[in-house]
Amino acid sequence: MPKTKIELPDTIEHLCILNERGEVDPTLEPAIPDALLLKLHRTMLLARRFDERLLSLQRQGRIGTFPPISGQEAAHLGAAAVLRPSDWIVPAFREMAADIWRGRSLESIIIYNNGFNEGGRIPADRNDMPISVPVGSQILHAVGIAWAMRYRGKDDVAMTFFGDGATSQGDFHEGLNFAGVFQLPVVFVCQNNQWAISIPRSKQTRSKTLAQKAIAYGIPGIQVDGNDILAVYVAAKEAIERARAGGGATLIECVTYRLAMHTTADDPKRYRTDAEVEEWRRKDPISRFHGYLMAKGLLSEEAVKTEEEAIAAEIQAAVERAEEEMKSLGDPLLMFEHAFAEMPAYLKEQRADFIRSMAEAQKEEKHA
Amino acid sequence: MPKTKIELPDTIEHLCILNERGEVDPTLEPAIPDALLLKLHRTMLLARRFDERLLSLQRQGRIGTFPPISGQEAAHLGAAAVLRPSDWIVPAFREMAADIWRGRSLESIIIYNNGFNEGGRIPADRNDMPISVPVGSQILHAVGIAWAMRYRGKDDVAMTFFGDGATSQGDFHEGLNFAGVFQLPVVFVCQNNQWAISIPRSKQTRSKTLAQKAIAYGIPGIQVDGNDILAVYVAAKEAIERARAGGGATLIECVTYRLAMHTTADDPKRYRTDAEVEEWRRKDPISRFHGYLMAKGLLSEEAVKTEEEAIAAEIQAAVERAEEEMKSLGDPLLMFEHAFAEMPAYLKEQRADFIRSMAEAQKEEKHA
Amino acid sequence: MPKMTMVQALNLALRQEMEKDDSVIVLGEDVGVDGGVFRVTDGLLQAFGESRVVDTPLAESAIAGMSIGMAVYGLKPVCEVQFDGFSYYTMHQIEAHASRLRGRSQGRYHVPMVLRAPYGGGVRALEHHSESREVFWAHIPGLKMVIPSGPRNARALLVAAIRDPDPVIFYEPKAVYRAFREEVPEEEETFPIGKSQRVREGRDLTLIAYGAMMRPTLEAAEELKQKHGVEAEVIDLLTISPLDDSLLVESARKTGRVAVVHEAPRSFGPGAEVVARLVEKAFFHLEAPVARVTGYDVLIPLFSREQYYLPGVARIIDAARKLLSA
Amino acid sequence: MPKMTMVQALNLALRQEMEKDDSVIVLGEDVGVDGGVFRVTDGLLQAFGESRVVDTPLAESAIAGMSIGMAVYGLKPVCEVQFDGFSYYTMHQIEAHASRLRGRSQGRYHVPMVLRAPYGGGVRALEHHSESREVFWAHIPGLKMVIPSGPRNARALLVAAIRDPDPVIFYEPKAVYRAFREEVPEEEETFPIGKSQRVREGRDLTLIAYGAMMRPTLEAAEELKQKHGVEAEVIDLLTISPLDDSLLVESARKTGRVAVVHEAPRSFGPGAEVVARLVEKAFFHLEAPVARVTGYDVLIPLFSREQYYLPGVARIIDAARKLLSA
Ligand SMILES: Cc1ncc(C[n+]2csc(CCOP(=O)(O)OP(=O)(O)O)c2C)c(N)n1
Ligand SMILES: Cc1ncc(C[n+]2csc(CCOP(=O)(O)OP(=O)(O)O)c2C)c(N)n1
Ligand SMILES: [Mg+2]
Ligand SMILES: [Mg+2]
Repeated sequence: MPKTKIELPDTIEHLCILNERGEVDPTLEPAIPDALLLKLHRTMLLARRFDERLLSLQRQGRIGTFPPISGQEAAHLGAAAVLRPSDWIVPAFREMAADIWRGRSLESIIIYNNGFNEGGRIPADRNDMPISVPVGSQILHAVGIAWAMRYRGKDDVAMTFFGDGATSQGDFHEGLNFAGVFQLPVVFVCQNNQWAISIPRSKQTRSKTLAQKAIAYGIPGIQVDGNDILAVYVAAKEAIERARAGGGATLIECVTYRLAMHTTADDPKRYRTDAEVEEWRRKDPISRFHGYLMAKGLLSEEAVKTEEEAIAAEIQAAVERAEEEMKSLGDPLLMFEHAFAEMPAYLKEQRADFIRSMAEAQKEEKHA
Repeated sequence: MPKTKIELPDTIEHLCILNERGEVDPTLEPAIPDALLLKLHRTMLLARRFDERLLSLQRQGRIGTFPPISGQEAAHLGAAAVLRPSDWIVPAFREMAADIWRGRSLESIIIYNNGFNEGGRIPADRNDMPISVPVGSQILHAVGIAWAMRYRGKDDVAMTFFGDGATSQGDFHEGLNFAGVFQLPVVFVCQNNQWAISIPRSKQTRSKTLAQKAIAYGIPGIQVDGNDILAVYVAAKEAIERARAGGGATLIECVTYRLAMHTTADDPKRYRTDAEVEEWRRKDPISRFHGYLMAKGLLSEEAVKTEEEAIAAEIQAAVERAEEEMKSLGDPLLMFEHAFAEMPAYLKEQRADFIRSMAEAQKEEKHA
Repeated sequence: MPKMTMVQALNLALRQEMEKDDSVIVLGEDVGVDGGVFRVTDGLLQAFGESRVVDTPLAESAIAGMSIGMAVYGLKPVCEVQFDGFSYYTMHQIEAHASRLRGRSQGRYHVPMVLRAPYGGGVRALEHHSESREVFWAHIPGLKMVIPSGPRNARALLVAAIRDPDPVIFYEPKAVYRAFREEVPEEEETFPIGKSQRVREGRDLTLIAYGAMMRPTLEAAEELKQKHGVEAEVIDLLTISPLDDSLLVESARKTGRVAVVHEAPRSFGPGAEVVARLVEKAFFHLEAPVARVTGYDVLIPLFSREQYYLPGVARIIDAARKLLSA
Repeated sequence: MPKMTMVQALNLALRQEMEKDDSVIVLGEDVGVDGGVFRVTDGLLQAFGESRVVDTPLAESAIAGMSIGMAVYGLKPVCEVQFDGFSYYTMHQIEAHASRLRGRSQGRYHVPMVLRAPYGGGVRALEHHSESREVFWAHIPGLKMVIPSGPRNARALLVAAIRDPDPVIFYEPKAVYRAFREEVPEEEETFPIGKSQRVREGRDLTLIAYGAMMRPTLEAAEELKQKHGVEAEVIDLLTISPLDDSLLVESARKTGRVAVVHEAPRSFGPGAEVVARLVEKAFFHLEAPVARVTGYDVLIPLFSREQYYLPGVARIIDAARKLLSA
């Protein structure tokens, strides 16, 4: 057999259940309880409205730079919604709907985005890692967490998120390879939102899909319409169940779109056209899901209106609570906390010196 | 099209032209001039005998630790032999037959392995990078060199070598991805010798082949019998021609075997069986090629005997020249050279201090 | 002479060097179409095309490693790492290869690359966007480490870095990027790498700083004079490594009292080397222990508290007055 | 008490901690079947099985990053990087995550991992196998950096490192691995991280060293006494960071003359911090400039010349005598 074609076990599929008009493919429609469908809808809407509010707060100078998520709600919430509380999420920085789903308070998001470390505190009842800014680096933590879960005999899974840009990082490669070799219960969710700041997906890699990168690691890969929460949900469910059952890791590429700027410091007009954005607006994950729920008779325009009002109130209350809470923050001595379990001598000295110099400065000021 | 199979453009083939008994597949036999065939044979044999000599020198304490190449001659020489002098080789550390082919002197190899930096000098007429020890890191240099070649309007290519272990490194991934995106004239040659020190290929990655990793980057990948120099040659030729013509990069996986220890500091008995080694000895690239050349009437036992004698003499002369040359090496001041184009003040001070302290120590010694 | 921000001055340096020398290539994440997230490379793509201004995929190790290959081949890559906080991804390429290839090839190859990265705090940035780890690079033999402090010297030093035959890590104080304008000559100007600069004369004490810390340091010097009648000499290091200690030593011998200011964490920070050099070469002239006014040895806090972390005028004056009373 | 090499002593530490605590997991390249290229993990696979001794693919960043995940989940991973020269691949994981997660999560998570790596020269090794870059780690807030010098303290410190709730970089001087044997008690012994140790009393001058440099330093001290009648006090740092300066300061105040010895390059090296601390806390007791006896600021040469690069007895004595005549 001198020149032989090697049979590759893996094929890559694309999954879409709700089309752009919100019409469902009945052969693929998952059996999701009504209450859960409605909760997903509410969370998507809440995340969208909160994202919009954060943007206006940022423009008013009331919070710092942050990365909006609008347009990607289905791509990350659909996956996270399949998890149990004992599973872990290892996020990048553009999974706010999932964060909220997992119990993160709106206040903590405001406080974090206002430059207070307190906003990063993870409550004891959430098994999630903090946001990870260095692109791709968090993927390896999910691999380690999954390893530890299996070692401890749990059937939990670790789900990690990252963008299309992250797939170019060495840590992506190393993480998927380790997960393949050790057959670990990890679900790798790539939110392919078409852009890594100004770099389009086509310049990020020459591969036709991101999902096919799974072939390099001998693990299953699938591409889903990331603006179709049903497709994301179904793909995640399959991957999670396989992982729980000892079947190892999966790579899910969610094809979606970042409707807003990369962060509030970014000007997307420099690198993409309004027409492109408009095209994707038509595929909006919320309106699509909305259509589905209406057709199913689970939602009415009236109900949505009530929901919108409740959400507006919830956000307003959170903003007020956060602004109140922040008044009591800002003790600079906090920066010396949480360096180590025990503060070493040199840090105690630095802390003391800091206190002394603050006092000195105040004296000076009074003097002047 | 809710659930659709994505057509992947790439398929992965396995290529073998000379079987284990040295019988050629006439439909695939390349037209290589006789003189070149014989030169390849001689270089393989020289590299094998020199490798053996280095091992005995090492065992006698006459050189330091080094990584033997025996068994892998075809896998790297077959690829390098297709290059032009103006192409570049970016090696790992197990491509000695290719180094020799490209003009590296045996002396320089001995001198380097004896811990003299002079042995690392690259002559002006060779476009090759020095050996690279940090596994996988050199892959990126080939990408940069290829980028520069194309920028300068050359139709040269950069060929980089690495092992099966290296495919797990982030730099491998980043390098192949960049080469894909920029469609660069690089040939990535993986010498899959089944082991990365004690880690077998099966524990290095779950993918069935290493060649299929090319699919992740949208570039062609091929697996060849790396102990079949004709197959390696043919695959490299195709890749190089494509690269020269602007068709971009290729990943070639050469399936071969490291017959000796990882380095002379390694004890392979700790992790693999003699039976495995024996099995691979039967697939020896040199005896296989030998059989082919005999059948073709290009080589006789007599001619091989003459060749062996000439090689033994060549090696002996090189050892003697190297040992002679090393007598004049060892000036410690050399360590201050080649730090920068110009020596900065603090290095001049350190150098002066070194000279002073050496003199001091000699005085002390005389004194005592 | 036009007045420019540091961003504009750096852009000018790149533009002019690219015009003069077609081996100068700019590459990195978002450096092309976007013009760099801080706009340092703005307009270069339009002026020089995709073959010289290269938007890369998101992979810092590859950006550095590819630059090494380009430089070995004879180009002069100027690559950008988007923030200093992501430059550790390039560490192995820089340590194991860029800094060593001249030595390893015994002079056959050299690596005339520049790795630019914005560094430091003070711009209300996200996590991992305010670091200051210049000592990592300064400690690596075979590597040069440069940090300008204003538009004019930024331009002059970047030109010198691009022309330098050896690898240069070029950290740009992002707090200075748009903080003020300075006259920057249109015509060529360079400043030698490996030289520090006296920017204010004084006889009572010496303040040594660099990068974004030059401004509070100079302010402190002015206030020391105005309020306390103290004449502080101020030195801008400009090159961190190879560290030019001659001026530091000369000044320390004159004033006998020295403080070194940086935003990097204190322990094993750049200031320690300054202290060590002064001890080695000016010990018997020192009237007081050399003081370090630095970032603390903790995670730099998120932006609402970072002003407490960063050395400011008050802390510098505090240190100066302690030095004078020692 | 059995006499052991450092390799055996480290193996004992791992074995006993693994017996006591099933959250201790060993991972890295070749640590399992092969028992580690230096045999530090020899026999652990046989004793504890594949679920606790994990041979990984060849990827240092993943080894570190996976360890971080394991540690966050509550395990105590002890990962190995085969040589210090490849540890830069882990830098971003360690800097950006291991050292920060306690702070970033406001105390919810911590990272009780140990990253072991052989470091330093002196064993006729290949290129990239003789580095000494401890300062990279020592400069990172939130990280501990430990370097033992002999079998007994290696065992005691490794046990302490494994139990430490925070990330510890543990560099093992490969030149000491099999250089000599020492009595190491079978029963548990630990040594606190963050403490240095006086290993020889003296009043004339202080020699500060660590790791593989302890042996030439102690030899030099002995020779100084025998040949020159000089009583050198010798301090072994053991922990590089957090640097315990109390003993250094106490000794410097007593002797007034100090040399610090390390094989890392001099500039921006660990010695600079020692000098800076002594200047800050013992300045008025110093009779002479603190001396640095170190590796030079160049590529460490291949093994035929490395003895000229590494500080040895002669250079230490030379520095001591200059100190005494100052
Ligand atoms: C290692 C690293 N390099 C660079 C950056 C700067 N940066 C932040 S986000 C980003 C693009 C990320 O793209 P992608 O992974 O597609 O995620 P997205 O922002 O689209 O959600 C870049 C370059 C970073 N945070 N980390
Ligand atoms: C980055 C890095 N990590 C670890 C090592 C130590 N090491 C040297 S060779 C080797 C195995 C390499 O395996 P492979 O890539 O298959 O090449 P081979 O040795 O089989 O030729 C290892 C782990 C190294 N040199 N570089
Ligand atoms: Mg993206
Ligand atoms: Mg191998």
